Formats: sequence, C-alpha cells, structure tokens
Amino acid sequence: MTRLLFFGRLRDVTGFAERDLELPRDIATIADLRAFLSASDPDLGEAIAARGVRVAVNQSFCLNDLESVCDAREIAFMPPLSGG
Amino acid sequence: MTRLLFFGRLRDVTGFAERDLELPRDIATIADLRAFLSASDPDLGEAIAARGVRVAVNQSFCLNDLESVCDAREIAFMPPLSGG
Amino acid sequence: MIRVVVTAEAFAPAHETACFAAARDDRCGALASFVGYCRGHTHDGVVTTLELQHYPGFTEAEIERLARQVSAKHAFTALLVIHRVGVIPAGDAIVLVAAQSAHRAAAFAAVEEMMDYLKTDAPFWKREAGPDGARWIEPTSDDYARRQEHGA
Amino acid sequence: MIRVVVTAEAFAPAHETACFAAARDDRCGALASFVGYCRGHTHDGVVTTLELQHYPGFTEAEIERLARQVSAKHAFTALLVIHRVGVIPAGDAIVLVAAQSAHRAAAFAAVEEMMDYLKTDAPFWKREAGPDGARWIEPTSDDYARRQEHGA
Repeated sequence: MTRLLFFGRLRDVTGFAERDLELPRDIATIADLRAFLSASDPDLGEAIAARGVRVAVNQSFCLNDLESVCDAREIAFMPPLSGG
Repeated sequence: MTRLLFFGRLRDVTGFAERDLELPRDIATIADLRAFLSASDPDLGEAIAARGVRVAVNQSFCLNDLESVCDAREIAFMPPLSGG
Repeated sequence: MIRVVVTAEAFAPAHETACFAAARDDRCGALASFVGYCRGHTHDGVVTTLELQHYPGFTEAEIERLARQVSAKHAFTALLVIHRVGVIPAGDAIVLVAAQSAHRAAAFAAVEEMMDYLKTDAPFWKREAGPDGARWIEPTSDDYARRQEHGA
Repeated sequence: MIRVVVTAEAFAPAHETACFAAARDDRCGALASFVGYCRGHTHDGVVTTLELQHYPGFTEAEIERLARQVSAKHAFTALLVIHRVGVIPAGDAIVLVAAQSAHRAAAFAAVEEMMDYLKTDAPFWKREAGPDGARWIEPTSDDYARRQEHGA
C-alpha cells in the first residue's frame, strides 16, 4: 500500500490531502505514476505537471521522474514551498 | 568659563572626567588649546594628540584643529569610540 | 545546539526568546533574532487569516537539514526555529528564528540565511485569506534571489 | 518612530522587545532584533565586568542622528535602541537594537547597520576588567570594515 500526499493548491484540485492506494505492478517510476494519475484525473495530472511542483518518495526529494516508486510507502506532490 | 571633558583612557591620564576653566584670551583654536594643555601636562598633551582622538566643541565634532573655541562652553576630548 | 519546533499552537516570541537566551553560555556575546508576523494589511488588501500547511516529519527534518547547512557556514553556538502551522489570525507570530554566537556577524548571518531558506526551501504551503477570498502564496523572485546569494 | 535609551540600569531584553513588538501596526510583518551581552570569557581570558562611559546628551543625540541615517536607507517603521552604561557584570545585556518593517530585508539591514554604527560611531568608551587588570577596548579593523560597507 502506498500513501499519496498532496499539499497547497494541489489539495484544492484533489479535494483531499492524502489517499492510500495499491499501485498497479506496471508503475515503476514517477513518470509512470504521473501517467496513471492523469488518466484517472486529467486536472490533477496537469496540476502536478506544473512548473515548480516537486515530488518526494519516502520523505526524500526526487531529482527526476525516472526515480523508482517500487519501494514507495509515501509519495508526496509539493507545489512551490513558501514558509516564514 | 569653559568645561573640558575627557573620556576613556584620557580620563586615566588626567585623573578626572571634567574640569571648568577660564580659557586665556589668546586661545582661539583647538590647536592653541592643545598647546596650552601640553604646557601644563605633557602626558595629557601627548594623549590627546594620539591617533583617533577626536574633539567636539559644544557637542559637535570638530573637523580639524583650526576650529574656534571662542564660544566654547564645552570641549570634549574623545579617544576612539566603542559601543555595542 | 539546534532546536526546531513546528507547532499548530500560538506562541509568544518574547517568551521563547527569553528561554532561549537564558540557556546561553558565558562565551555568548550576541543573540540575533527575527519574528515574522501575519500582517493584517498587504499591498493586495486586508488579510484576515493565513493558513500554513506542512508535511509532518519531513518539514522538521528538512528544517534541521537546512539549519545544519547554515551551521557549516556560520559559527553560531545555538539556533532556535519555531514555525507555526494551521490557521493563523492576522497579528499572530508565524515564525521565530534566533541564533547565539560569540560575535554578532555569525548570529546575524545565521538568522538571515535560515529565514531565506524557510521562505523558499522548507516544506510549507501558505494561503492568505481576506474578504475577497483566498490565494496561495509562493516565494517571490526576491526570495529566490536572496536564497541564491547563499550558494544553495 | 525612533526611540533611543541610554541607561545605567540593567534591562531585560525580552521584556523591552515584547513592549516594542506590542506597539506594532498591522502592516508590520517583520521584527528583527539583536542583543549584545557582556561575555564572561573572551579570547583574552576571563572578564568580570565591563565599564561603559558615555557623554550624556551628546551620546543620545549622536545615536538618534545615526538612526535617522539608517532610516534614510532602509524602510523600517520603528527602531528601538537601548544601550547600557556604567559598570556591567559579565552575563548582562549591554545593547538591544530592534526594528520593525513590512518585510524582513529592511528590518535586518536596519538592525545590522545600527549595530555597526554603535561599534564605531557612537560616543561610548568601553573598558574590560578581569583578574589580570583592565584594558580599554577599541573598535577592531573588522568593525571599521563593516562600517565602511554602509558608505558612512
């Protein structure tokens, strides 16, 4: 089971902050996951493809979309950060 | 009557913080006053001639030794400043 | 010593700073600090609340990582970061950063650099709400420029 | 608003900062502050007390003049300077500088620049006393270099 997390304006698109789901076996990378999410929700697909959105797998930032999600317990989609 | 004020290490030389005195009529500038003070106390003359010592007349910094002391109510000798 | 607190509770910056200062050692000659408040007025108009989201666990870990990055560059002896999350009414403190060091240069640099990182690199998401609705706030080009100066 | 206090009494930086912060308006998003303490240990050894002399009237006027100089460059909305004089035991606060502004850059710049001026341009004279006697402290070359950066 993998937990998907959405923050900031992405949460406005999904309507939820997190969702647990069993990733299909053919989803090996972040790119695969993007395609999978786009297929079920094109608006979300577009939102997570927007400039500045970063992905973290198991609380570690991904450098690119080729990173594996096979051992992912937690995948977070994060729009540009803004604290302080 | 003119009040002379000494600060910091100059006060260690004079042994006092301030002294009121009637300036002789021939003392017109800071340079004249330096000569007058040196004559009565060479150590003080040397201390106020040291690098970084500034003079203020009536609570206003002097730019050079040619400034007048004729209307001086208060003349301060100040070694390098150091607050904070 | 680095202490990072992310909290949904309101906090009193002066009290927290006093506690932080009380624990200083006798080589500490400098304490620099910064408090960021939720403004009630911006150039866009009236603000009633700010909503801050964070990523529990990851946010704290990332701030600690950024703080260690700052500590590698500036010789501070203690650093405190308190960041509020959740719904924050105008006028309340959002963030406190404080640093102790022997001399002032390191304390100033540590606080400023930490604040710059919090604006652009720490996992927080900020939404401003006013009478005309809400909008997400993202770092400004100025925020990114300041961060670049630290070579991050 | 600029407030300058020179006092021979001990002061509590957190309390003074809290009072200063309480008076902020709702456009204030940033409060930067700095506290300088009398250190009990320096690279020269143990310090038991610091003695600060000032020039009553002139010192306050000069700090206000320096503060106005800072305010001409940085858009702060309020500045507080408290400077202690007389005999100061190790561990006590010597100076507090705090600035409020809409955004953080002006608040940081105002506090740092004011501190740099206090080190080199404000009429104070500082003597450090320890078990081995006393010595007058003068600004370091680093202090002068920092002041130069402000074009003063």
